[in-house]
Amino acid sequence: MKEVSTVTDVLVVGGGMAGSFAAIRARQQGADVVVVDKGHVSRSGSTPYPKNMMVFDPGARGHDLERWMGEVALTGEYLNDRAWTEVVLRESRQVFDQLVSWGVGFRKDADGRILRNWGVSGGIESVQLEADSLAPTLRGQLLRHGISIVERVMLTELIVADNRVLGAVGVSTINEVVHVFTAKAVVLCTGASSFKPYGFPLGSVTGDGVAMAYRAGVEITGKEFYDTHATSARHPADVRYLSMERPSGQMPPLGLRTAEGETIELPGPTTLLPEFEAHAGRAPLTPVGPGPGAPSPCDAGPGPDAMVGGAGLGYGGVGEGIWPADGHCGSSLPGLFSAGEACGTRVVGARYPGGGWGVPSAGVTGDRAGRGAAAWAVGAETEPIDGGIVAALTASALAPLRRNGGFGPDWVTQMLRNTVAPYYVLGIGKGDRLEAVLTLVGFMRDHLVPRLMARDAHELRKAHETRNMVLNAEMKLRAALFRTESRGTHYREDFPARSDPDWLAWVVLADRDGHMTPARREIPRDWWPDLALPYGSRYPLAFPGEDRPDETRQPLGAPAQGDDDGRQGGVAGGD
Amino acid sequence: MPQQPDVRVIESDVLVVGGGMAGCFAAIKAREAGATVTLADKGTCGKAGQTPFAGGMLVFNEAWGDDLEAWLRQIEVYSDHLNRRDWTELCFRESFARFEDLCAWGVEFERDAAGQVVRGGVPLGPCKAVHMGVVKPPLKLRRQTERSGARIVDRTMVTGLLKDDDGAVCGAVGFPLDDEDAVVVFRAGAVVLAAGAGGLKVPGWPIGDLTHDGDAMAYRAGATITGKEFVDPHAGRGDWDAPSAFGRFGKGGDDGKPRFGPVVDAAGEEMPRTGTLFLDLEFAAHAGRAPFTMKLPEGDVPVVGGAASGMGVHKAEGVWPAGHDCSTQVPGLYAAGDALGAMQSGATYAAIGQSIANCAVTGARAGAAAAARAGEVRGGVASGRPAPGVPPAELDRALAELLTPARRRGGFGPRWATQVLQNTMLPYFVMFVKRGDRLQAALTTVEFLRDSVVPKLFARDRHELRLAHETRNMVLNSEMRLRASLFREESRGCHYREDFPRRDDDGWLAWVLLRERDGRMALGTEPVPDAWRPDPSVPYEERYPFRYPGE
Amino acid sequence: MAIEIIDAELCSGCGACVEACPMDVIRMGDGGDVAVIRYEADCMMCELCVIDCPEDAITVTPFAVSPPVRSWG
Amino acid sequence: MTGGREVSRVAIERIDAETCTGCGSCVDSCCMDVIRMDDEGGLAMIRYPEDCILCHFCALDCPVDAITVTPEKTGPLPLSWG
Repeated sequence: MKEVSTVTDVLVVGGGMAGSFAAIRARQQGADVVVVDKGHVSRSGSTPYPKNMMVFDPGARGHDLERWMGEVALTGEYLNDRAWTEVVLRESRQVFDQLVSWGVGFRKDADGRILRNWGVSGGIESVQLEADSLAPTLRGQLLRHGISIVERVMLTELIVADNRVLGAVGVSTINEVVHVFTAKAVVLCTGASSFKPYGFPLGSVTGDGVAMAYRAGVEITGKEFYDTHATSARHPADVRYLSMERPSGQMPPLGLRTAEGETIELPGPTTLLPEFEAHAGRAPLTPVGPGPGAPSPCDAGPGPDAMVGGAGLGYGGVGEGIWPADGHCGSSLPGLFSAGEACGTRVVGARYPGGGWGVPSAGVTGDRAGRGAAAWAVGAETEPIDGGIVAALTASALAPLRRNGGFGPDWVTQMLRNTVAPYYVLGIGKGDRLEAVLTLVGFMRDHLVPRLMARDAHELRKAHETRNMVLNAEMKLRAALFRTESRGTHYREDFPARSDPDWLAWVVLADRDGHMTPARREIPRDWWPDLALPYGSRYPLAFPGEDRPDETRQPLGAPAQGDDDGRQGGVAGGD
Repeated sequence: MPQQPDVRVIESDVLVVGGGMAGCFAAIKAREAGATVTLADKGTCGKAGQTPFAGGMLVFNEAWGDDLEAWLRQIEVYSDHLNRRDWTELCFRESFARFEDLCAWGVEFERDAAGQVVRGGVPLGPCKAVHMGVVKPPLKLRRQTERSGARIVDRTMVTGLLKDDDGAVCGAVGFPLDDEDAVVVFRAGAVVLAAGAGGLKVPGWPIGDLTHDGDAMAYRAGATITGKEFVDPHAGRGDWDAPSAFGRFGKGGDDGKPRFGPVVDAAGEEMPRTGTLFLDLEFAAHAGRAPFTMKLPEGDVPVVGGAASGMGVHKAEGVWPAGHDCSTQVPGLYAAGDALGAMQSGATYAAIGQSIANCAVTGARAGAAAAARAGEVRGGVASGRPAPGVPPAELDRALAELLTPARRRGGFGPRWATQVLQNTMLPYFVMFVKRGDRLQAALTTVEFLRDSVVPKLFARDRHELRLAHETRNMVLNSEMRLRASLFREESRGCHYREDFPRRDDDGWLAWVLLRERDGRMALGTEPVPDAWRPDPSVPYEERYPFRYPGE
Repeated sequence: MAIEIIDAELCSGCGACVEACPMDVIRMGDGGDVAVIRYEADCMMCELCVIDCPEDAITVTPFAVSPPVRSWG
Repeated sequence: MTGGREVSRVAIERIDAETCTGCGSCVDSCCMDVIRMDDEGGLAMIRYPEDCILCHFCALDCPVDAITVTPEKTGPLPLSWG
């Protein structure tokens, strides 16, 4: 077995938006930087897909910080970390300027003005990215900054000794080569997690960094919230019409028509309303809008396709991940940093507000993590790594390849997907069902994962991804069981309302003596909503059985302020 | 969908549900007893169910030198002593008469040059089967059924039984697939359920039309069900997308018969082939020895499991008989074939050809008994007197139940619900290598499907209405399987519990019985009579020749 | 996949396959003169239609696929 | 598991060998490692069709339009083990 050793100051894992920013900032601080990606930088992860970017611009656009902060707190149901929300808002303009200076394309109207959207929650404004401009531009910038890129290598484990990160071990996905990285600092920019949904282009996003960090003892947060992306019934695997502008420029639906003919407005891109309607027996649901008679690009015949759920299966969004220990996205493990969707900033809270928070969050956290990692690396020595540790990690990385029989990663992934995909598990949760699925996922963890086998390097990657997905499933189930209330996109049939102030708290998960153990992190009291306000005013989005939302709020998609130039109705897709 | 369907009434002494071997025998024998008979099949009688695929028939004949005690011993030993000796013997004794019936009706059996019937079997013991080939015999049966004067109603799914004010079965309701407006009310003095076994519609195994409809209807009418903890571990071909060991039709040997070869594990070690059906592959897969390969002359074929998932052991699951006339605990209701849980085989399938022979025997018995019963309630068979009245509230209930999915405007599609059910039940670690916590986990999901999905199933047309009812029946059957599996806290035959990995003769020489009590599924046991129990002084290894992991 | 083709050129419209199909996959077309694959998703690949077709008009392959797992549907 | 088929029927369906120039851009485009270069002919080939996630980048990046991706994707049949 060939082994390739690489020594660097800063190892950045993942070459998307966050990884690019982290790598370039660390390089600009004088550190040696290597970016490693299991795919091809500019084509892996979720960076190829965003079409909106929130930019807070009080100077040029007159944006009001308090109002924007209020909007996020309201849609995020007070579960956003206001400190991080404010950081991302304030620094989003710098990220935007950086992207403009690098030549990333933004859509403009005929007069050359940048097109802007409004998030559904009112005043939050975003600009529109040109299709497929961001990711290739970032790749070019990495190369221009002299950063080494190692591709088709999947990292499987962090190297940790004396409570410090010393590097990471990984395997090639195309031939049988082991890679050992020695680094003073590691920045995990590995994106979110999914269970490899068919077609939703997140199959490469399997929570690898979060899984490695968890196994290294680091705390993880935000796992109880559910991705609600839906797709077309005719071609369930092809969710371009919801997730990407290509090929037709289609905007996602604004509303749903139920089987009984009732039209329901969707108060945002990520609500559980479709799940609630399906659960009540009112599916098939048909998307409505944005304009009358708008065709679905998947739809060759008359009438739009029905909409079915679970497109972004297992996906976690902006703000879940590794609990940041400081303003530089460090962690409880010295030398380990995270950024982007692997970093648990909780920037948007319990529900995604729409309007492109992924890109600025990744830019801001990447920037901060890159600076933090470089500063750490400057003050640190390259520690020699115990050969025994590397040998053990290498052996476990290669174990699926060495096994003569067992379970194929595709099949285990299918079992996992089958078990967690139905809406009534993670979408509409209930204690008994969550426990039941946890039993099965526990079996997968204890019996199937240790017997995963791989016939070649391609399958070896998949075996490790499957292992990480099983871990992610356990995190999602345990966090959902622990939070005995409903909030945002976390819904429990057995605890169907928000519980203030008991659950004005975050859930963190950590390995304690080999067991995944959930704990609470209290939200600072001055971030709480005014508990004197009636429940319906605190929480305008009603769960089933609750009163209708406050009718005095802004209608869907309307801007709270600002001019109308280039206004696009509608809400962001998955970005 | 009009709110008031076009109600067609079909009246006869006996209604037979299902047109395979058991159903045709029931119809013909009921006609021979003088009853008027209607036979309903959701497909086409003679082409539906498992009968077209069953080629072997076990025939016992003392004149051929067969030794009853030796034959019985084979079944007992390889059933893990859980067969009902009375039924096993009865079916042996009557199998030759049924064989002669089939010969008389034109079914041809394989014969040697001298004209003698060829018999074969697996080398477990003396039991032997004759071969009638596949596909064509059921057509002969259909012809004989027509000739007998029974009325065949094809492409009509029966969804529920009707009971009179005394609690006796007095008919059933159903609907034709080809008429979007019609429903059928069958009025009868007795009903024979011959609707076969069932599976979970795993593509490639030709039992997709069998969904335990008979068991489900009987259970809902108050009958007792047994044998649900035993599973069918048929394996299939992994090089086709769909597993199918039924590669008989052009894809097997040139002679049309399936071919088998030795199966090896990932390390190349040859797998045992224990009995006719045992869980060897499942145990090895669980231990991390998959993938498996079958060595065939034309090359290696990957072997996968769970091909017939959802099915139980032939002649070891279904409606628990109240008597040897195939009656049930519900007056007027009879069951035959795979729908009858007479436990002629036990915890594994003990002899090739037992199934089809017993379909013939129990079908004939059920038909005759149903005719007699109909005669009693109608004052003589074919008396021309009207069948007992169906209480209007009962008819309304049954028709509402039938039409609910068609009347809904939305809800859950039956294919999705079936897929979710398959996902829940198919993994080997749920229904093949069982453990209490995993069974309980699957049961939680199945209960959710029962309570929240089944009531909201919707159907856009009569085809989907059939699917919706099939899904409902599969969900019920899955609940039965999981509860029975949880209940039997031992391992026996094709029921294996990791947490109870051995046979427990003191506790579990007993059949598990299920029935509905106050809206819930209640479980109990019926002990194996002392006279049939294995000699406890015989060592465990001799009592039970098949080994579980670790034994 | 599974039941793939009923060749309309060869089909004589006899209806044997409609009778043969235990799964109600095949129906007569609206014109009543040829059989059509109406409910492909329900084919279990038993091949009884192939056996019964007097014109050899039907192709069934031993391949089937399942729909992607959906959250509801 | 559906592996081992020469022609994929769904998702990434076909790379036209007549048109393909062997530039390798589709190999780079694919985050799922579905496409590899053919060792002998130096052309791109669909190696792991079951892993296609329909991102369409291979088709988008192909300079000669040699790649067909359909919007359909199906799952493997549920198996008891695998």
